Amino acid sequence: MDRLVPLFVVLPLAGAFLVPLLAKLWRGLTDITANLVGAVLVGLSVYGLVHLATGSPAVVYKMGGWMPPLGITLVYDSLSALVVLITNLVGFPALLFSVRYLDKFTGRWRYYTLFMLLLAGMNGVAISGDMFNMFVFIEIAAIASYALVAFGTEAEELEAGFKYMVMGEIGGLAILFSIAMLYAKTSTLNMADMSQVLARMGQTPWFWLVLGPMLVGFAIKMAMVPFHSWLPDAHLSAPAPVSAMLSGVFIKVLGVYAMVRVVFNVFGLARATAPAFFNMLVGFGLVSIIAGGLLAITQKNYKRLLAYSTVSQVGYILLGFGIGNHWAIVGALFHMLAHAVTKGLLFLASRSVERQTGSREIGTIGGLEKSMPITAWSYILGSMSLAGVPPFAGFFSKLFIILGAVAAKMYWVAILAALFSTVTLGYLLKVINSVFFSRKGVEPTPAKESPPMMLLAMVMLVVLAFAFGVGFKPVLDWVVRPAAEVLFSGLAYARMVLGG
Amino acid sequence: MTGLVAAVILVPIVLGILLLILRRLSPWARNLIAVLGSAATLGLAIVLWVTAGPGSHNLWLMGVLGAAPVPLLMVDGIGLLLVVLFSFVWLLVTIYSLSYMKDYPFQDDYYGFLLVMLGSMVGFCLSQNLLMIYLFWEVAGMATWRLVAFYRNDREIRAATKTLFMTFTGSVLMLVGFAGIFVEHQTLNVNSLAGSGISIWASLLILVGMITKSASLPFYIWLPDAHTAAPSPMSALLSGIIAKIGLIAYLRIFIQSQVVLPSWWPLLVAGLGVGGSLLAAGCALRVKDYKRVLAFSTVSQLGYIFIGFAFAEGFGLMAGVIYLVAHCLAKAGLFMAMGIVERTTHKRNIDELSGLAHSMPVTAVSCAVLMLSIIGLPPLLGFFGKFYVILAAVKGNLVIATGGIIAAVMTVLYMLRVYRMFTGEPREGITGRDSGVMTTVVVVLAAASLVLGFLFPYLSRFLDQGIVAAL
Amino acid sequence: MTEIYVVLIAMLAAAVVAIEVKDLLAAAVAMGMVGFSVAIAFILVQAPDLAIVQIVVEILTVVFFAAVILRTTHTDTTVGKRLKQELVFPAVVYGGFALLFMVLACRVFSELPAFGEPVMRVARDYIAIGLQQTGAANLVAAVILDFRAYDTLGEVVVLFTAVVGVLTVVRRLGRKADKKPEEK
Amino acid sequence: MIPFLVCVLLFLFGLYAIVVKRNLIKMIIGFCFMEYAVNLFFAFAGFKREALAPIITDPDMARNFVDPLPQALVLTAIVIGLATTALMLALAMRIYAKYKTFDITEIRRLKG
Amino acid sequence: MRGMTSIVQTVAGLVAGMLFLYGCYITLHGHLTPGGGFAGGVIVAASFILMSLAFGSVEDSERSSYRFSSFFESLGGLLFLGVGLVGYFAGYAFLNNLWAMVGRPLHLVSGGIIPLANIAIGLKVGAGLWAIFLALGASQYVMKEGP
Repeated sequence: MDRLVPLFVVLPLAGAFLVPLLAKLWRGLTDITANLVGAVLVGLSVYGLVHLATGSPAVVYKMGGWMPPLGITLVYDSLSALVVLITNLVGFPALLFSVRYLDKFTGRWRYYTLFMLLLAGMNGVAISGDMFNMFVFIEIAAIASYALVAFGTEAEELEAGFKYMVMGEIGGLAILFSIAMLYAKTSTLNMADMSQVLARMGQTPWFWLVLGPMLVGFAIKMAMVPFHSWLPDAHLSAPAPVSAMLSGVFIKVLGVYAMVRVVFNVFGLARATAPAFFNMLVGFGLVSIIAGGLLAITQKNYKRLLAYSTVSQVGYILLGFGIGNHWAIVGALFHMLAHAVTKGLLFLASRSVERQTGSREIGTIGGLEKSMPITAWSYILGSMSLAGVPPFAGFFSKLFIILGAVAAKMYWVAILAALFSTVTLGYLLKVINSVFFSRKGVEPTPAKESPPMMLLAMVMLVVLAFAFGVGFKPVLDWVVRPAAEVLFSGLAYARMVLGG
Repeated sequence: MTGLVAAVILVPIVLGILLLILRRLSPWARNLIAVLGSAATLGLAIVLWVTAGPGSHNLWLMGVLGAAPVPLLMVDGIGLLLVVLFSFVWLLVTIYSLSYMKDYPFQDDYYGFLLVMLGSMVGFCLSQNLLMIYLFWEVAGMATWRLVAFYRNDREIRAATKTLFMTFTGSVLMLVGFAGIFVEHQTLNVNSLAGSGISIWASLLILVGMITKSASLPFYIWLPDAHTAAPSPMSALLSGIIAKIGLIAYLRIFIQSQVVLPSWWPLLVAGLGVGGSLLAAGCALRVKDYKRVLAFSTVSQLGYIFIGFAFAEGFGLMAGVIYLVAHCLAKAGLFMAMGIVERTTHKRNIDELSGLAHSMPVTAVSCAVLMLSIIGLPPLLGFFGKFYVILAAVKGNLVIATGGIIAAVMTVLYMLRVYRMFTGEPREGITGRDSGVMTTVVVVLAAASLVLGFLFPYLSRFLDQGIVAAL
Repeated sequence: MTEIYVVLIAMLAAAVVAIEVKDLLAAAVAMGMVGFSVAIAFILVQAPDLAIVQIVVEILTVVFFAAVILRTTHTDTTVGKRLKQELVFPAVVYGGFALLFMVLACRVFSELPAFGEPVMRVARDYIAIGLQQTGAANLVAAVILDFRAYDTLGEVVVLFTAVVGVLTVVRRLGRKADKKPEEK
Repeated sequence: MIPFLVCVLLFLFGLYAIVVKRNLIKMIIGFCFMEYAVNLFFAFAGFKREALAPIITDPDMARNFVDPLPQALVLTAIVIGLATTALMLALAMRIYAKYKTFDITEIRRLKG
Repeated sequence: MRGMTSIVQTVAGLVAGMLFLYGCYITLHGHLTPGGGFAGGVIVAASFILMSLAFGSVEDSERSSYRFSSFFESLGGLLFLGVGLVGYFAGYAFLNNLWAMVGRPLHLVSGGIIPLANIAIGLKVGAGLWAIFLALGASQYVMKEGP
């Protein structure tokens, strides 16, 4: 594994550079290349996890052979491994789904190139151990996603892309500005080194003021509630696999992961040392849960509904990190995993419905369970997982977050979180009832089941959601707990990187 | 033993999922799998009974939440009794469905979910771990959702959504309560809570979950809608078995675990029970739809069982369990009998029907037996349950006992009101018909109520052993 | 260092012009002025590499702007309109935010090392060993292409992404001519 | 400290153009300004008085250089800025082709 | 795109050639003097842009230059990756500077992979920016029937 870490970035990059060349030879070659890269990445991330789970220490890869403060290091610890796993686990089915989905679009190789770049960017963010490098990879993923959102080049898609780009770039520049100030103060960019320097300086007001713009940037990327306005439009306009990636992975890697990495490991914050900050996270998490849930319920368009649901679910993740004790952070990380898989699944399934029926409004289509059972049941099972019905993955994340809230004696938070999982179920049931079962007002919409490749992608994600739920124990012990350990150890991260 | 327990849970679930996945089976194969699945569960349950006997056996399956393995499932007397009883009723319902559901589409869904629900009920009855209780609870709830909405018309979908929504809300609140228990005691096993207290808010949240599922006072409103919307065999299961989930959970979490409860706790639970009982009985006297009357009656009788469980010391617990068994048999039978009536007359209003006894005598007679069991006439099983519940209530609190007696009287009234459709002169153009298989099933259930009534001493001794061994 | 203040003031003035002028082409040119001021400032802070790149990039940016503006429209129709009702809110929010930001920035900068006296923890090593270890006389080149070559890979990829993105966005027809949404 | 504040001022000018201006091209210009501001800030942060540009012309020269690291970062940042500007311009151009205007208030979805 | 007058065309022809050479120079001397692959690439792209502005273009030439640019772009990217991977496959870290000691410091042949990477970047940037210009400015081919 020690030598394989850069491949998480190099492979998709090579794919991205090769796809335009191969596209000139034969169209099918692009499909094959992209999917091959996706599959290899899944294998690699699973291998990496196994490697870490069997007791090997985290990998610190020194780019170009330079020692940490001088060169750029890649850090592949348990947290990175989890995030990389999430990325590729959703990325591969999304790529599979794309093969037939793109039949209706032009510009196939451009799509694959951008998708590969998106993957490279997110993997790069996950394994980067350097502030500026992280920013660069955030930008790669972000720019690729802007272009992908506007991929259809219809008026509304372009608008959504522009709006998303405006918001996203403001966030990116805020992050860069913060990094600049950090550099001016600490004169280093390596996260580990920087955290040691910061630890020596103590929590002066300066500390918080520098953290501020960065948090705003991450909040925009993760679509936390005051900054969520880009998300529904972008998710609505993007091609389905891209919506799945954006919603399932993008906002978590670029927003949540980057934030917790910086907050816990670089700034060395923990609930015990900075209760006010964590209470603020809890507050924002709750606001996101509530606002996202309530907005989702009022939607007529089922993709928009899913987009608002994402806002709400990100609120859960934030809430978990904000509560900040063992169970809550485990729950938040588990929810990252569970939500990535299920929301990816839901977006794929809903776009599969749209593709076969041509409508995205609830109430204009109905009775689809009969004509497209696999899509329907994928959607239903995904909804169950998202709402937190055992034995799916979503249940355990909800349980752990509630456990964390109760253990922190935040009873009302626990009850609110629990109640809003009913709201989640409520808005998803709205879709399920009217689109898949009800025949009110509309005849069962004539539709054929999607092509097998798309079904395969969806079934894969259903199986994952189920497997993560039934096998939550191994997932918890081998994947999530070590990742939470990384966050808890805080500044030990620096010793690990610099000592290694 | 572990394998047997796993089998009795997994066989129906796997077969059910198989049915759901392999749509387009020939009807013959599908029916065969459905019946075989229930029969196999019953068989395995009986084998389990014979090999295990009353008494408790811990089963150490995979460990959860912690380094040491935690017992997840446990075979004890009550669990065994309920498993055998439920799978027996289930088999009858499945056989009944073969002819009742003959003409409907989506039968793969129906039988598939029926089996999944059976498996999760069996698992639920054997669970001693909060996590497993919640797991099976929710799986059963999801299957209920699909089965209530089986006809897929607007009304049924709305009723099913309401059902799911309310019970889910209750259960997530219960989950918060479970989280409270776990945080306080670092355990999810109900048997290791003995002698310690649960904080009040956690117990109240758990109680909320139970009374939403078992449809008691503040949260009963989903139940009548669900019963009227569901296909009759499903109503039978819903009323007879699914609605008992909350009660069984109460039994496990608050009684069997021997947690220390505050002194006002029995009054609260019994008060809710008797209140629900009276209110629902009042509703049952007003509505016209006979399935709805029976649904309200279910709410009312569930209230009774809550009273029994509330005053669990002494014989209240046993009374509650006996009434649970009696009600399960009788109400399942009644709903299926009403299904026959509905099927043959296509009417659901009490006032439009009369004199059906002439055209469907067997059904009428067995219906009478079942109703009497619920009314509580000796020597039927229901009598013992009701009698002991009221006895326990008298020992506990006189006001509640009075309420219980009033509710019992009201039960007589609304049952007679329903039974009017069998008596009197037959109406023009409305004739019922006994139909072979379906009527047989009802008769079997009526007979079971009768026979168990006669066998009451044996039953009570078995229960005594079972419960005492478990506690 | 007075010259740097002159340049910065020119920069700010040009920025105001670029934001407020009605003709978009003029705005682009004014933006070019800002960019060139930045380039001069780079030279003044001893960053010739940056100055060169900034100049060529600025030329290119202005060319891109001009290309787009020439293909679309010259006039900014929004300038000169009265402030609409719906714009009052963002303006007020912005005003408050800008004030807050300036105050906080002052606070932050008072704790940063003063202008012209950087800490140079890592950079000291770069200067000391750069030539010996990488063989590049231009230390900036040594940093971007050896010590931090991975960043530069990222930079190249960002540009690649943008190029593919632009090519993606300018496709005339995103979707194929509407057949039935059925499969062949 | 004053050069730093000028950077912040330019940053705020850019933000002003984005938040308050209703013209797509002006918004893009605003983004350019914000990028310039951050780049300048970086370069200023690495500036050292009385020091030379970090280019070794003679192996034995005294090494009193400004900080080369921020310069390297700014190089990357400039390119990223160019890339985003180009993509934004392309989007704006296409939006113009659809709506014949750069005015946000006349474009449906961008109002919010 | 229409061309300009013959005066402009003549001057542009001269200047563009010199610009192209200057771009190459900047690229190749990136490790010694200010500038580098990026600046050089931009200058090379500018020379192309100048030619295209002066002489105008027709669809055929745009089509060919478009393909040409996207080809070189990918090639440049792959080259950079390849430079990185050489170190990787030789058993060192990714992007390891293998030949840092080859050649003499302060001369053209020095700096190991740095000049190679500069060339790759120059290729990539020149082709990429040229493609962006085509897409935004010219685009008879890229964007049929203008707005």
